Amino acid sequence: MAEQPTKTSRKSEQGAHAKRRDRPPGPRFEMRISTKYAPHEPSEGKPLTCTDETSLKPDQLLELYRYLKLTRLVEERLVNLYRQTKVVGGVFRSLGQEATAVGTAYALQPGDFITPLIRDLGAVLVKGIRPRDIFAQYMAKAWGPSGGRDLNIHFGDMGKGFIGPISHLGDMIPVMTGILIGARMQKKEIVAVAYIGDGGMSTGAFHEGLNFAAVQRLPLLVIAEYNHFAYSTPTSLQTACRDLAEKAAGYGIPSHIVDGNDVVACYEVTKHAADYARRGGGAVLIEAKTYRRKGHAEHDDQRYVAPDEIEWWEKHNDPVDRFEKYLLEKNVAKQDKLDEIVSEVTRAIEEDCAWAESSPLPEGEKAAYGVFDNSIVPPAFRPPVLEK
Amino acid sequence: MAEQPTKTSRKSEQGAHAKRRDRPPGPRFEMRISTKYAPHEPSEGKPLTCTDETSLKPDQLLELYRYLKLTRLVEERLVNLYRQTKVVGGVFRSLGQEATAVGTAYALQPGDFITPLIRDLGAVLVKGIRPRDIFAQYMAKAWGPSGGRDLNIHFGDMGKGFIGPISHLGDMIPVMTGILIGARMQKKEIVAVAYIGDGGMSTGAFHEGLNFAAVQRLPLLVIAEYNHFAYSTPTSLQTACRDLAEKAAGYGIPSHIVDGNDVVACYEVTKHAADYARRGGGAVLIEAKTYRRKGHAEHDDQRYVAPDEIEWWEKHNDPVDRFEKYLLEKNVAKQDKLDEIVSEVTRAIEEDCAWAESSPLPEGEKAAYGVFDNSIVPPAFRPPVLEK
Amino acid sequence: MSTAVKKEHRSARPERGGPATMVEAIRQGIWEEMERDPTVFVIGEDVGAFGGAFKVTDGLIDEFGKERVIDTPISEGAIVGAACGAALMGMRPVAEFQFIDFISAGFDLLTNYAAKCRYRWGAGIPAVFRGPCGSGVRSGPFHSLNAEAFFLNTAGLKIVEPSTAYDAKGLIKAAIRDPDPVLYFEHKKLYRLPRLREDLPADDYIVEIGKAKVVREGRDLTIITFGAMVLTALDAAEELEKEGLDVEVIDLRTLAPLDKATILASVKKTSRVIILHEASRTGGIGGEIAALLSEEAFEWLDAPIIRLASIDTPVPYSPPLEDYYLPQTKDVVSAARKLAAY
Amino acid sequence: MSTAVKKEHRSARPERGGPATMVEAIRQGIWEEMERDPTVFVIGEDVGAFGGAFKVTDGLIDEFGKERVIDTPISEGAIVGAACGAALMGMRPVAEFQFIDFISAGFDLLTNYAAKCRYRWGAGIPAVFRGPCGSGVRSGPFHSLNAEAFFLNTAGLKIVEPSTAYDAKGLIKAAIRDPDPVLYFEHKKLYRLPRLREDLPADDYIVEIGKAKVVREGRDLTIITFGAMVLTALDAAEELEKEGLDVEVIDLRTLAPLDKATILASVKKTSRVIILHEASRTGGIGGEIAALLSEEAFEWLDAPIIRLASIDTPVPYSPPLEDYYLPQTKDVVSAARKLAAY
Ligand SMILES: Cc1ncc(C[n+]2csc(CCOP(=O)(O)OP(=O)(O)O)c2C)c(N)n1
Ligand SMILES: Cc1ncc(C[n+]2csc(CCOP(=O)(O)OP(=O)(O)O)c2C)c(N)n1
Ligand SMILES: [Mg+2]
Ligand SMILES: [Mg+2]
Repeated sequence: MAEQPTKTSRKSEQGAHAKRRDRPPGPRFEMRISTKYAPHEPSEGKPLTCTDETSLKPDQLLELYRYLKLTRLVEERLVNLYRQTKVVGGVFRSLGQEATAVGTAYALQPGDFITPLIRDLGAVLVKGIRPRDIFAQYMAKAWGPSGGRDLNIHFGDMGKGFIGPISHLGDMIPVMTGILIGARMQKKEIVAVAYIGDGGMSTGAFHEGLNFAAVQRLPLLVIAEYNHFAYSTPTSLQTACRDLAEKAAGYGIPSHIVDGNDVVACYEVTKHAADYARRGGGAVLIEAKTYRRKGHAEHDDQRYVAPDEIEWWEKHNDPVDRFEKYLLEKNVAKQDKLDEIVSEVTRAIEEDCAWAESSPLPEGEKAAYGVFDNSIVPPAFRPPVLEK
Repeated sequence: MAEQPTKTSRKSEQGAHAKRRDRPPGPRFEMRISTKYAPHEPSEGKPLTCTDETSLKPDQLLELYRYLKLTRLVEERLVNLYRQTKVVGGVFRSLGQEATAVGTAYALQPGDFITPLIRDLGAVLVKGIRPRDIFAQYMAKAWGPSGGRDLNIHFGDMGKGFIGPISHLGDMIPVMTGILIGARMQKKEIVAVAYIGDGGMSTGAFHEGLNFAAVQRLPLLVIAEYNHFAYSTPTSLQTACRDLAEKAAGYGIPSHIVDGNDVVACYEVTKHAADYARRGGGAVLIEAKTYRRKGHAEHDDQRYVAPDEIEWWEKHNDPVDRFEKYLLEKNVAKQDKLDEIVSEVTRAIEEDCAWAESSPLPEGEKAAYGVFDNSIVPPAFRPPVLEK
Repeated sequence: MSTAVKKEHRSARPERGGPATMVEAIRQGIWEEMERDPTVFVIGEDVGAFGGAFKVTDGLIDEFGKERVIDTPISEGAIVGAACGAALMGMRPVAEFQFIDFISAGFDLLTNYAAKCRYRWGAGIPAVFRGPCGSGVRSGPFHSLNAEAFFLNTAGLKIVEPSTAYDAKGLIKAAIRDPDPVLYFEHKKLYRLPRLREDLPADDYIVEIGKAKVVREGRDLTIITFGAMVLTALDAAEELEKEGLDVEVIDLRTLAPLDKATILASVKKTSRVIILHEASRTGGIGGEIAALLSEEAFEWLDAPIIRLASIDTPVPYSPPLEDYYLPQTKDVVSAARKLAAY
Repeated sequence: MSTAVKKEHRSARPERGGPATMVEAIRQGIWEEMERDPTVFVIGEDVGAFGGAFKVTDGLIDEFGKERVIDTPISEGAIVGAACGAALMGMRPVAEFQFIDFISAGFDLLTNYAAKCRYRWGAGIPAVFRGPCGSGVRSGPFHSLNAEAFFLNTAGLKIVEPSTAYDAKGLIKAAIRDPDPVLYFEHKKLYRLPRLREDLPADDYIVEIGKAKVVREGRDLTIITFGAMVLTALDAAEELEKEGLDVEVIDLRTLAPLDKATILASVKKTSRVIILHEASRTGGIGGEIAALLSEEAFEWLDAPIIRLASIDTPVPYSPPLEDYYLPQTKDVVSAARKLAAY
């Protein structure tokens, strides 16, 4: 891995033609892929836990645990609400891949920005968005951050460094590039993290956005979530690459492969990449290997999934189980401490959920406000000429 | 270079998670870039010619020479017509990069398809489009292949395997992918060549099209022309890669770097890649290193070019000069034979140009025909209600 | 591909004709065309093993194989471009957008390549671009689009949108056989609506592109509409009938090119007209229709031309907001009542 | 970057005011706004060292540096997206499309991200998206677009198009200061047209977005138009004056939102109206205006509403074809004459 930022442009070895002009920096023909935290084979009999190499303090580890649990339990609560038909749209789970969102986002500083995918609820929570906002959004309530105008995590909070996505996959990559262009002019030393799926990387917007960020050496971290599916489509029909990390080569940036179900590894890799980016190294691609255990959304029958696959991942490679084992083995906490955290989280969720449920739905006329600054649009169904 | 098509999917070395699913083929972390025909330093005193390693027969070499000259002289004639204000739009030169278009296209078989860029006139001519069609197009004449509706090489001839581009860069890559999808269903064993610039590779359409072709293992050859500029923009502002060939890694396909000013090398590399693709290997990226000696179009003042750069390329690295030296040195032909070819080409051009000049402009009303099959649109400026 | 390992699942060939919902009717149509003509193929995201997000293409991959039912990467540009390329080769692609909202990512290739190819050099692009459109199902700003107005100003594209199962089947077949690019919009609210379930003929038939249909005759007032709003218009007409108002309802079916003859004949008869559509009012297709009428039926009009449509905002998610956004039956009734009295 | 090696070239700061063509007026406007407000910056293809394909941004990079004058890769999606992101951070990007035809590659992000952000969660996108539009200069199907109709049905986008140097400067400044996304279309035929050269005030001024202008008063007939067609309308009006016909000409200047008040006032006065635009007729902005009039000025109309526009084809390249494609002064004169006699 050649990861030190090289600000000076390198001498060409390519003949007189090339010498005629400056060349962009970067070594020739070398894939700068780090696999230090890549997934590894569970050894016989010894179940997977998390990586040993970490600078995280016990308090931080427990905070990570809290966010993992929070993510899973908020989603379970959402499924509950969905079954009660209180959720208006669909519910999209990150079951089995929570560590990626939580671990990567936890490595950021307060001024840093993220733009998550629907399956990165964990990152949204780490950035300080409250479960109550999520519940209110899903239930299309007036008190939700979009006032019922948009769904799930489709909103934003500039103060918290959270930019919600739109549905159109890939589009947020250029938007985050723009966030960093703005920050650069404002002399803010922040990094931005954009999450993208194995599917979303096939979009033109992804390509244009990451390429532009790379050329401008902007501190954009792209977290590519290899969760084996895009809706029903296997990754082998999205890309002929074996690893998503290989795509970094086409943008002249380094990449990492990380075990996306190891929350500590996700943290470490992102911390490392964020430091590099913040120092002026430019964009980095991080591929997190994980697995989507639920269907695309709650209604999906997963008919396209191999028979025992989900069970394998549930049994042997659940990110929460792995981290729990790790915390206990490493003596970071005893079981009762973990239980206490879970109770606290559960209580908090119930409180927030109750708050959200108590919110009214928005009033219909509110739909007319705010397309433009201070605008109100006239009701299209009440033609003025007939109202006279 | 690992270039044998591997149809069987490879065993993963990546742990239980990966084993759970099939993986696409391709080695891990290896850039499959061949540099066998890459540009090399001219040794002291010895000027550049062309590569020695070729299977081309003398006749073929002379045909190549003819196409090189034809390309250059047709363009010079176009500049002439432009100065006489007979060309209606702009003139875009390939001066100094003719070998790329000619050499690559020459490696194809009759049923194969190309889609050129504006600077790939040479490829268009090799595919059998006559100079008269080009002249008529530039002069917006009725006898031109688009009847004056579109400009320069913006037309097509399915029988000749020529699909003209549209202006929107990148868009032709997915179109060629579709050509190959069609051919596959028709059991045609053809390859398709799409030309793209260092600039055009930044488009989302390029990414989507090549990625799709790679996933489908379609025999698409992408010729990436590194000619140092996209309009005024240096390649270093298009990509953070040093070589465009590096982008192949992100699509899981092999690539080549070729000296784009060595017409023989361009032929050999393309031949090799076309064989590979036709055998089922899938898409290949070929980067041709060349240099755009003229401005983007005739009106461009090239203010952004380093002072002595153009002169260097003209003097030391002109593709026609190089090939001429080669033919003479290798005794493929004597100077008088070459002169004879040039006279023949010049005569042919004059004939075609005269033909095109003799064509009328189209009649205005012809504009109304053929938006749809057999359609005529009514004149929008003659409202029926007023005509009564 | 995960074909080897996927759970046992195989959808049966649909009946030829018989009782069908709209989604079944479209599937029948595609299926029959694929049987009839080996150049017809399907391409899009999740259209194969999964059968499409709305199951329109369910079962096709088992019958026709993955060369003719192509699961693509998430690349709407590539889907459109590849459909165009294959069409140039003489194939007849039926390309799916998972939601019509994602057509925006294929907009460039649709308006520049597909629409202009024949005009520029005579090369027709016989491709169909289809997908679920429409609001009213609580899907928020990015899964509720009515996209027709994006394309009306680009010569070279035909646009259809059925409102019945019969028309859905007839129009998809006509679109597939058409020598030019056709955008085929399917209102997702109608896909499985029991009200639309009807008996389809077993024989091969098409519904001609470019022909509107008078779905309810009336003397007093014309409502020109299409898609899911046809039901709204019919409901309104029924209510107005009780008040003695005799409303004619036109289902456009084809949005480009418009069936001027049918539209003008109706308005010349009733002299009062409401144009009703689901997209936002400003810049919607209603403007085009109003312009047509205000030019060519001017002498026959007894009252202003009324456009009823959604308000000029994105499509909001929350039910009260979306209900306010969309024109409701009561809005149509009220406007028609006042227009009749004008 | 090749700054270090490029040929010596530095464009001087433009005057504040003084005689200016349209292209100079736009440059003045951007330059002054960049001086006034450090959040204003320019982004696009070849806008830096080269000063833009039409030299609109010439000299800016020398003055403001490459952090505020950003040469991008050929990535219209990234240009739009990055402008949106920067705008969210409080910046005021002025993004250029090299030709407005390439806006189709930014269509997705414009209609889905830029347009909907404020409505969805209150985050305004104060960005300007500008570029050369228009036909009549023999540029063929892909460099002649008039793109306004693509965007009229998407709530959240403002659209302006000036026809004078004064308005060009005033509108670009207003667009930059606007808290919402503004599409700013510049007709390339007008950039350097000597006829449009005029003395601009030295003082800071804006032309308010949303305000049309009566550029010629008349009693008999109104021509509603904008962009390069304003000149065609004025030429026609002059010719018609000789025949005793007194034509009013409205330059819309803002295409979204329309200035209904000015439009309605004029038509209520003259009772006869021609809508004239350069894009193809079907699906063009003319429909929206006709719809407005046929609803809200119905009682005042003495004749059908006439739309004059280009024919419904791509823009052909060859002069006779393009001349046939575009509405000419003589077509306007002839239609106006007949309309007045109607
Ligand atoms: C441009 C675009 N096309 C299609 C869709 C429809 N769609 C929504 S999610 C999805 C699959 C996404 O897969 P991936 O990117 O791998 O993310 P994951 O769901 O696995 O997290 C698709 C096709 C979309 N949202 N955007
Ligand atoms: C999508 C798109 N954006 C912008 C343009 C305008 N444009 C025409 S040629 C050109 C530069 C092309 O550079 P490159 O791809 O390197 O090709 P070259 O001219 O060097 O052969 C640009 C920006 C375009 N044609 N298409
Ligand atoms: Mg995925
Ligand atoms: Mg180039």
